Amino acid sequence: MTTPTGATTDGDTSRPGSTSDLADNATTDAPADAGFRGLSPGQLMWRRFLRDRTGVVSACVVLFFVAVAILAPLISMLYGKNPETHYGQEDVSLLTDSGLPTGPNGGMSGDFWFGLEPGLGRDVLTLLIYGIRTSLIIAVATSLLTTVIGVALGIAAGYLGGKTDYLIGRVIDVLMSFPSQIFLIATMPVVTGLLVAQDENPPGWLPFVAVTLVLSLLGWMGLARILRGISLSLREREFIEAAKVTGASPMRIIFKEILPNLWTPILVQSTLALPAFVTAEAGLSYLGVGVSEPTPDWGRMIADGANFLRTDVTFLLFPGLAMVVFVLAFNLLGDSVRDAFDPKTGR
Amino acid sequence: MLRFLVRRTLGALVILLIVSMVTYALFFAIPADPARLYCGKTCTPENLALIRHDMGFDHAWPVQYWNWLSTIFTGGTFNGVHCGAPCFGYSFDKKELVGGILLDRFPTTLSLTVGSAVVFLIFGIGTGMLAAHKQGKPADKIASGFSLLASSMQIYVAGPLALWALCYSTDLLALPTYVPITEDPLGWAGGLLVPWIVLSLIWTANYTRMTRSSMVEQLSEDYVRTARAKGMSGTSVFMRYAWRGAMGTIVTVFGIDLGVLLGGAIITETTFSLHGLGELAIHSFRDSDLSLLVGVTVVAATLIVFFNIIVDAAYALIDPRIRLA
Amino acid sequence: MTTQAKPEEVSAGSGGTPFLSVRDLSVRFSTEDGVVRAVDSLSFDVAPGSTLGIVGESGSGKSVTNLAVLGLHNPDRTEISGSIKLDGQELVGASNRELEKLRGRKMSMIFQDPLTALSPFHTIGKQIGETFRKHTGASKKEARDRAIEMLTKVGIPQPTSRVDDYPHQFSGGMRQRAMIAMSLVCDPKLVIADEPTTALDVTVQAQILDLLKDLQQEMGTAIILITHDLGVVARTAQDIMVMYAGRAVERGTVREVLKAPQHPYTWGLLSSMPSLTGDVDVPLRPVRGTPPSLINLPSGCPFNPRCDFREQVVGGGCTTERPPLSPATGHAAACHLTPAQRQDIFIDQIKPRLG
Amino acid sequence: MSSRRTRLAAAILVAGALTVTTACSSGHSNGDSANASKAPVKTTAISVGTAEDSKGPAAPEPGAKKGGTVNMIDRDDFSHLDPAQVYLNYNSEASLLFTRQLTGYKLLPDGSQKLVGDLATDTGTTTDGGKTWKFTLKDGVKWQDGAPITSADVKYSIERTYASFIKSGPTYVQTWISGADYRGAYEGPYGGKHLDAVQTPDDKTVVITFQDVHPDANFTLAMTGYGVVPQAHDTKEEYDKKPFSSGPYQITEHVTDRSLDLERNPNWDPATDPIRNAYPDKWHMSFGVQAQQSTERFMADNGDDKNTFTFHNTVYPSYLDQVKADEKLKSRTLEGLTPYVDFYYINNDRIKDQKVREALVRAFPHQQTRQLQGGTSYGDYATSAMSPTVLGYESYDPYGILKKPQGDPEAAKKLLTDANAVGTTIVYAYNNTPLQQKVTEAIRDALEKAGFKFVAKPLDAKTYYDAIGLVNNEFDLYWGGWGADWPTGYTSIQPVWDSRVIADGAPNYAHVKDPAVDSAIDAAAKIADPVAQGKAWAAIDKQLQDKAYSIPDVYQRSLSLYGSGLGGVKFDSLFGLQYPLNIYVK
Repeated sequence: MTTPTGATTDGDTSRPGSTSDLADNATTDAPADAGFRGLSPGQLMWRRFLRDRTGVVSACVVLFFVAVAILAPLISMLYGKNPETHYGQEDVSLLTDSGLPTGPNGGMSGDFWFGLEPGLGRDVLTLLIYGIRTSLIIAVATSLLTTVIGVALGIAAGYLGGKTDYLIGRVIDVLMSFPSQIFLIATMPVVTGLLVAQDENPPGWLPFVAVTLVLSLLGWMGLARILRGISLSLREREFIEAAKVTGASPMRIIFKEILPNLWTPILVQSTLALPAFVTAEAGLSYLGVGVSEPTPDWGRMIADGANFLRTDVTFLLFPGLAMVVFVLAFNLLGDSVRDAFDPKTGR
Repeated sequence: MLRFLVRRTLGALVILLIVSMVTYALFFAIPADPARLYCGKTCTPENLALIRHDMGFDHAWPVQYWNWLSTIFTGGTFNGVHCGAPCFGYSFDKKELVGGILLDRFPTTLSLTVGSAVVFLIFGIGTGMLAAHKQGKPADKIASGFSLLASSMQIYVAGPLALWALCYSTDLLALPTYVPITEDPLGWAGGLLVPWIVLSLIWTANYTRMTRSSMVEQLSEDYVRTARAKGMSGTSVFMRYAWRGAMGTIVTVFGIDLGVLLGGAIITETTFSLHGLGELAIHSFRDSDLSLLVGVTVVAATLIVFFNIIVDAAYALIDPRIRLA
Repeated sequence: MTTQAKPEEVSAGSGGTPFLSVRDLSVRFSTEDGVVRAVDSLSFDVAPGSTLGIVGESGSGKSVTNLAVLGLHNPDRTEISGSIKLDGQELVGASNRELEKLRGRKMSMIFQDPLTALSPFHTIGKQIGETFRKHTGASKKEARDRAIEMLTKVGIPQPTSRVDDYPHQFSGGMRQRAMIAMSLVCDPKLVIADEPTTALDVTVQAQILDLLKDLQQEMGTAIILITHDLGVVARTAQDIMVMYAGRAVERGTVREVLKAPQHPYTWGLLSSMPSLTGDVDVPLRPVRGTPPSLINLPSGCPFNPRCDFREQVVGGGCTTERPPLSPATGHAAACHLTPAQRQDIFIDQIKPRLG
Repeated sequence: MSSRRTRLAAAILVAGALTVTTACSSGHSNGDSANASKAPVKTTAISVGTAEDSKGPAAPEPGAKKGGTVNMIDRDDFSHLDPAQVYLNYNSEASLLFTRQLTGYKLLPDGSQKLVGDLATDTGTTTDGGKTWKFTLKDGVKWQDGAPITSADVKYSIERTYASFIKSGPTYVQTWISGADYRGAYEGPYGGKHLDAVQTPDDKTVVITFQDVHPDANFTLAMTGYGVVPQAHDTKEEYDKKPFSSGPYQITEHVTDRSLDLERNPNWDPATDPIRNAYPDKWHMSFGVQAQQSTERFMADNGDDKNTFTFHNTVYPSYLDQVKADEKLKSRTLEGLTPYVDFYYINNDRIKDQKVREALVRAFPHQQTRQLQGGTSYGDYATSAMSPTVLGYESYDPYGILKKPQGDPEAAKKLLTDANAVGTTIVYAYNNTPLQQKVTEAIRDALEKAGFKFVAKPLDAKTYYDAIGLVNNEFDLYWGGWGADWPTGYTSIQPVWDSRVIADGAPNYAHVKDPAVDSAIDAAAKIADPVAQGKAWAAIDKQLQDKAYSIPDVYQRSLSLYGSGLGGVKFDSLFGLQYPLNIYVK
């Protein structure tokens, strides 16, 4: 709920009632489900998802982005350019004395389809392609990490209750009271400092890990709150009582009885969180505290492009539009996944 | 109600204590020597020591934190400037009292937030209700499609694009600046128009989506069906029942958003070069201006916590099931 | 005072013309998965002041039928054909405005779970009075007085103060009383009670049913009682209609159906119900299998996949031909077994189990 | 005395000629680049004026008229207004409007600067080679309240620089009088004690005695840091927010980080002031305007922005091409060489092999890094430690930087091969900003091509100078700039290359420990003859380059705009900023 770039999973966890509709499907007289009796919930979800045209299209777009990210070296080889070479500096005819492309529209040409980056004169297309890797790796890693933290603490709070619940609840309260943007910025150098001593050479993974850790730090509370609510209600349910009576250990109850009931909200929430992490990562880079050169990064490209607005909007257009399409596809996918799991909400 | 307020205020104070303490701890975890920054070109070790002493950096951070905390109540004198209680410290970088700087910056953030909040609240809720009412019809599809697209835009994409489209390439609107409303109301509105448009666009989309989904959810509630079974008209069911139910969600989210926005939106203010609390926050961080950084952080956290309390109180008014205690 | 459920002409019944008359009602939902035939050519009548119990599993179409009567279905997705006549007025195809006028005044509904069915945001008094004001144009004051009167009538203690309470401040039973008060505030001639006691304690259940009966006698209201609990029907209703897969499979008076049920599904329902007088050693027998998909109904008799007596049908029509409800009047069942076979089976195999 | 001054003037003429020559060659060398500026590079020379030159009023600006309000927009507020705290060029430029020193620089119509007496009748006299300096105050110099400025005020102002709250101003005079531990020797005037080294025989005469000879002390005393502060109105720490004026304007209002307003000081007498014209009635300065915004506003030239200039904000890099191409902007564009030289310091503690250092110098991609930072407008390729703006500068390019500004990887590789040092790891520390990240990539590219192994170490912007300032830092190469405090070789060379000042945080970032350089510095500082002194500094500079102790990068340039409604806006090569004293509203 911060500005869209800010804190990670947006705060819709604070909305009352959003948890309840995940559980009470069974009791409603939903005629739509009648056709599927006998199918597993996973199959049901899959069949519902396949019927959602928007969902399938957005999934294809997302898959396209993922494929491009994975195949980046191959694409770059076929296209004949890479994101490391400073084309504009090797061929002085490409850039002006102050580093702007000499050609119109940001230097777009048959050689450089999306133009050249001002300054170093790298190829914009390959920067974009490799930039997807950065975004995806960090967003996926952050989603995984926040999910693990959120699941662990959410279940601990909800199932164990008492002091654990109180403690975790207060930690969440405090973290949610932090002005998230300034804290993301302020923790970046600290995390970087903790990971690598001042006199060591920064390894290549450092920015990835640092950004992931920082985003995860303030990104797990939403999921934890939701899962806490659900585990709290599950705890009172008969089958848990039954398991307790039969002498199952708390670990066994958590893993065998509670966790399987949480897969739906976990999967839905993580799919919705992923695009938020993509934008948060780009936001950090936009502010100049994210992933640094030479790793290609969209947020940094957008920030660079914004510097040349009056001169040429091309530098902003490509990364900006790519970002919007990417996030839009992810948001649509997230919505579709949620609908597939939980048709009642209806879009 | 009184008990609720007292209890929550105490809780809020604890949170603010923790937030300010964490800020202090974070600041000192960053391997930078703020004294060096104020030492200038001829930084002799003696000068450095003097500066450290003046700024209070010659103590361990918990001691400094304690000093900061007690100064709030006792006041103090910094660099010859007296600072009466409640005193939030002195910025050595700007050579001014932190309280004064914050007061000076707050109107910018306030104008930015309130101006766009009015728009996005009205349009967001309006469009969302329309979409919920016309669920599945073309009007709903257009509104939902637009809001999905706009909510996938980021300030740092939409902002520069708007600057380009509205200011640089066409000169339609003025570049963003802040003029106090008391000095020049028209200039105030004109200077903030572009940021308002961008913020409103994105936030309207968010509120449209939220309003629509909570209205749809409410419309499927049993009591809405009951109301219809009683013969209530469609409008009355929509407004008196469904909207009443959706209001709680919207007020909650709006309150939380307002708290966060008023605390300063760094990316927005950076994008539009506005000097509000958000920009102050990032600059105080970059300038290692500890007292200012803590000041901004505490103000931002206070706003968040304050609006959380307001939201909870408002929620109790909206939903009689909630009891404040 | 009996209500006869008959497919074709309405039996005279002692009350003359039925208050509600449903003919060939079909309700279809179009969903993403296909067309759901929730109700298929259903006909029944309810005479003024009588009680009809509709019994069936979840998804058998009983709730849908009654939502269709009230016109509460989603018009975009639902296709309704046939005829529903309330006091002579045709409801199928009636405008929303006309239906609004009838709902709450001539017909009203009592929902299953009063906790979710009452708005948490408005006081009980408001919710009762609102209906009254809508249909009578009464002032706020009058509406409040009427609400207090109704609360008194349904047995809420200290109605003058409780009228300003919110639903969550009421206990479950009281909430259902308030719900009843709300549905009866305009003296409707038809009340549809959809599992009104399912969510309540057994002792409270009895109180609520008695209250309903008392009020019915006092006000002369016709009641449609939807339930899956045959005990409740036995206690409250004069007539029973058993529904399966959107159709009536058996109908008759309470006595007829409970004492001499003719349809294998009804047998199953009865066998799955515990009896106080029965032998505790006889295990309960739930109906085996699950209710069919309403999108792809089994061909022939929709109950055939779950039916234990399919083989006994001469000619094996169960999987090919859908049995009609016969005879046309009186106690009727939709089954290929001959009446004699039904009687034999019931007496030989089913009755001993019921105790 | 007079003969000494003549000789100095002659020397400066020579120096000026030389700078022009080099500047031309530097312009030529990047002439092949597509949009290289073809404008001749303007450089300036310094001279020392006579008592006649020190007489007011200042030479009028042709066409100037009095009146109106001039606006100034800049990114930052002045960090200090208390003269004793002022060190930055930007603060000094503004202080010209309300602070006077014993001496000052007069901007001549040809753009050159002349040191003249400001409060003093001339640029000071010394009879012992620069150990004892005598200044006589002019008649009619007054404070803003009308009280005369006396020799006691000057003495007090120098004493005041010892106070513990003065931390950021220059310390030359203090250390020359009292030694390195000057704070231990004297605590400032607030305890009632006085400094014997500054004598005031009468109200008009100030005699300052140093421990050693300092022939260019009259340049030192022109620093704003030695401007006058009245004892009666000294508010100590608070003085930094609102100083008492001795110049043509006085401060009416100062809102930190937002605005500073000046109005005329009625007690300032133009007849006493050879430096300052005071055409506008008022100045309104606003802060918080980023370079991008100010460039946009100057380009648009709307409303009040017509009457607006900027001290410090240069043209935003992404607008450079547009500004240079726009004929309409040409008349409102100022370009010039600042006193700043950019270096990539080689850590000589770690890179001890001269051949490896030479390879670094030869491999360095000057053209690429300059292009990233704005191209020709960013600066001229540098080949020396001294800037062309410094007295005595001589062009010397032993490594052919001007011929191959893009770096010569083959030559560098050969050097490395000869030294058997191919694959030497270079740890490059940089300020972790978006621009410097890109510069780093350009350097990485070039050094790797030359056969180095390149390791980039990003430093947080805040910790950058701390980290590279550590004597035992673990980096081999890092950027740093240096500008002389006054335009003689002394502050251009000594603070950066003298091994005896190596300390944590001190500006000898290259850690050059060369006894020959040290002794040459000592000798040069004592040469009273300015021509000889200039030659001596230039010789030291050559010594530094021959040993390849560091990589000179560029002599920084400045390109800035101002509004069309202003006249007399000039470039101040002394500080590299827009010069306020001739500005008038058209």
